[in-house]
Amino acid sequence: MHEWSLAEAVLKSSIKEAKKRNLKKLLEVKIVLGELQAIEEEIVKFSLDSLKKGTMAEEATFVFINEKATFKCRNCQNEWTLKEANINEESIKESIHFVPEVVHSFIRCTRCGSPDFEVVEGRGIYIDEITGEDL
Amino acid sequence: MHEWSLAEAVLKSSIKEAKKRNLKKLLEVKIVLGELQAIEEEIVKFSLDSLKKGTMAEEATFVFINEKATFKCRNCQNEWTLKEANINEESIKESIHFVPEVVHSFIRCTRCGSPDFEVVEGRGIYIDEITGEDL
Amino acid sequence: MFDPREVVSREKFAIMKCIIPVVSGKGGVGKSVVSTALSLALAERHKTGLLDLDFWGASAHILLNASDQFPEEEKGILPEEIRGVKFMSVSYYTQDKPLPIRGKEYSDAFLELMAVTRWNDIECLVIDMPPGMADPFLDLLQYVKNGSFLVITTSSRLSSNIVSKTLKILKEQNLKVLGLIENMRSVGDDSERIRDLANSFNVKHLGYIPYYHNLDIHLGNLQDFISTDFFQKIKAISMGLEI
Amino acid sequence: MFDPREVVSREKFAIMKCIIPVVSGKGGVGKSVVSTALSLALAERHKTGLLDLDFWGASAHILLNASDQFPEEEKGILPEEIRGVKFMSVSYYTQDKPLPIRGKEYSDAFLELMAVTRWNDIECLVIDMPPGMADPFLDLLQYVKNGSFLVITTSSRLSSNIVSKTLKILKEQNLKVLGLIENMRSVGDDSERIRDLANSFNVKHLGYIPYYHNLDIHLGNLQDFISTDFFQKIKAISMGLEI
Ligand SMILES: Nc1ncnc2c1ncn2[C@@H]1O[C@H](COP(=O)(O)OP(=O)(O)O)[C@@H](O)[C@H]1O
Ligand SMILES: Nc1ncnc2c1ncn2[C@@H]1O[C@H](COP(=O)(O)OP(=O)(O)O)[C@@H](O)[C@H]1O
Ligand SMILES: [Mg+2]
Ligand SMILES: [Mg+2]
Ligand SMILES: [Mg+2]
Ligand SMILES: [Mg+2]
Ligand code: NI
Ligand code: NI
Ligand SMILES: [Zn+2]
Ligand SMILES: [Zn+2]
Repeated sequence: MHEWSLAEAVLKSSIKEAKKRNLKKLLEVKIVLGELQAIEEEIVKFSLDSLKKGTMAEEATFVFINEKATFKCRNCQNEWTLKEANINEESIKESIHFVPEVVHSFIRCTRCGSPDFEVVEGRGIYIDEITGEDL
Repeated sequence: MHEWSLAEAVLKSSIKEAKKRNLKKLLEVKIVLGELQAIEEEIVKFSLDSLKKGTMAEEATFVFINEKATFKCRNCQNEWTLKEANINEESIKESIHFVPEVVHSFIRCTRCGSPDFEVVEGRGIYIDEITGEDL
Repeated sequence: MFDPREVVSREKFAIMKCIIPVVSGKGGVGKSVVSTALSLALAERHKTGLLDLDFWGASAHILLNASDQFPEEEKGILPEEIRGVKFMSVSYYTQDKPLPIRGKEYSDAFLELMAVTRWNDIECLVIDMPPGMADPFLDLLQYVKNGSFLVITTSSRLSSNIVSKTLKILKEQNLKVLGLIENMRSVGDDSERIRDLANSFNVKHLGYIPYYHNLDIHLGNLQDFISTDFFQKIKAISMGLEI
Repeated sequence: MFDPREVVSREKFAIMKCIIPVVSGKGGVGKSVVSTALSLALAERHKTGLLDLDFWGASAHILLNASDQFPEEEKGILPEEIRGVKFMSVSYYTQDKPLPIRGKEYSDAFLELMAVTRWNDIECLVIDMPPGMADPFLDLLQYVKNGSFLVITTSSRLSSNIVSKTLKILKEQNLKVLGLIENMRSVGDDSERIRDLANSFNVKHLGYIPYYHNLDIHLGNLQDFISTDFFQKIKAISMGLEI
């Protein structure tokens, strides 16, 4: 249930962005969920729906987009997917769920074994776009 | 005259890239020169023309593109140019000429004073493209 | 497209009354032992937190003998409370394995930890920083505008040279500097170098701490650590801090 | 679009017969004093270079009393030669000012220095590394495939914990490790910790160096440095290195 704090972050930052754009009401927030972090969409949705009450996002819909995680090695340019990384241990999945970067403590390039790789896509949560009404 | 070593790097890496692409001859190398590093085009050209002899770049022309330097502050998002940075002291220019990153020792964001800025464009030398013949 | 974690991280720091980043620029001068001792000393009087931002060289968890379980989750992550200190470190999540990450990845992990950690009502947050002036230091300057910096050095010119660079940036950025601690002093060390350094930047010399040959054997056991002269020195210095 | 500096940097390292990166992971354990002393000792028998890659905490130029002029230019940059050691450091170009740069910028400066420095016919290059496992360490692993690593630690568990992470990566990447130096040892320090550490990674324990209370007052003057017991210890160790 640390998803609640991420939902708070989503709501706060969306409202801040909406105000910057002079919107009066938030109608939709498109949220990208990266596969690596394995955030529970249901919990974020539930949290957002309860947090939005009494805010300018009261009527907003939250749309979720799932992004697959891919990695790219800076040593040999090899690219691979989370599935290919084959992370099975629950405690490792849980660690990555909290701080996705610790994936560098647990996996290596599937070709050359280097720890020096990039999470190209699907790291974690971010906001793709917001829409609203300016009156 | 440390430009000579950069010319060597340009030639070596262009030839390597050409071989990777199965080219037999290099005909043109487009070289971008970033304003910040203030590399002497004439010296690089002269060095390349003398270094290319007896290589697959023997008949190559070297085309230079000058790129203005711009900076962007990571603290306040302000953007500014090298001209606005107003670097006058010769020894500072010389230091930056050798290692462009030391610009962070000498200038600050023109708006907020932060040292945490990015050189968006015009840092130094790189190769834009090469063309050649594959027979 | 934007990052939801930036706003909340900035805000979390902004509302704190007292943030003490323990910095130096130089490695191995005692940032971790000082920041850990300081947080324990402050916790006797204030609700105190300790945040270990040295992701590559995390140390405070060893000094505090932190749990090897994940911290509790409750609408975020609740720092483990150790002898009154609310403690957060990436070490909970690396399972004590190496963390080979670049600066860009550090910044991401830093934002993540800040976004989800619930410090609740702490009055004072001590931050243990890594050496250098790379992403961690620059992120700190970007996200923490209200820090009161504690600067650690040894008596050596190898340290003072680097620490003077850190002081230069802190002063130039108009940040509050609580003062300079001269750690691991030996008889025979130049007694003026660090005092002159402090004076030249118009910051307080907060005191000397001797080199204790046997300090290291008291590390890892919290009760033992608190009973050292080292701890008493830091506690005494903490009393005089203008926070 | 590609970077002309990458190929030549890789190649310059690849053709060197002997590269000794002095690493630890932990700060302040003596990487700079060891690497500087080592390069001076090796220079008595081999053509030796010293490259200071700690751009934020550059120290070797202080130990070597390097010139404050730019190194000579001749079809590149010729390292300054100091007591037989060809020396290169970013300190020549920062004018001893702070260098607040992020990891990405470090990598750029590193490539730039490598691309333009002409080491000529050196037989051995000693590299003084910063602490941590960020961009400098990862760049080293990427560009230097033929290093013989010298690992420095103190006797403290605060150091051994971090150093074990560095050893883990070096071993896992099948890199050559010359061995472990236990620096700044005091009477009373746990005599087994570092030996066990070395054994557990199957690397040599190359020797102990005591904590010399007065070492720091001998730094900055090269003749003085060379006359210290510290220097003699490193010289003795250098004789036994398998390089
Ligand atoms: N006053 C002191 N006397 C003796 N040893 C000390 C003293 N202060 C710190 N140390 C030791 O020095 C080493 C470096 O301290 P540490 O806190 O890890 O430094 P940093 O966090 O700056 O890298 C540790 O082994 C620590 O126990
Ligand atoms: N054997 C030793 N005895 C006493 N002091 C030492 C010893 N080795 C190193 N030092 C001191 O410890 C400090 C850290 O050394 P340094 O070489 O700068 O470490 P690093 O490069 O690992 O950060 C310096 O002040 C140095 O003079
Ligand atoms: Mg530390
Ligand atoms: Mg000791
Ligand atoms: Mg050093
Ligand atoms: Mg000393
Ligand atoms: Ni969760
Ligand atoms: Ni030049
Ligand atoms: Zn790879
Ligand atoms: Zn700015």
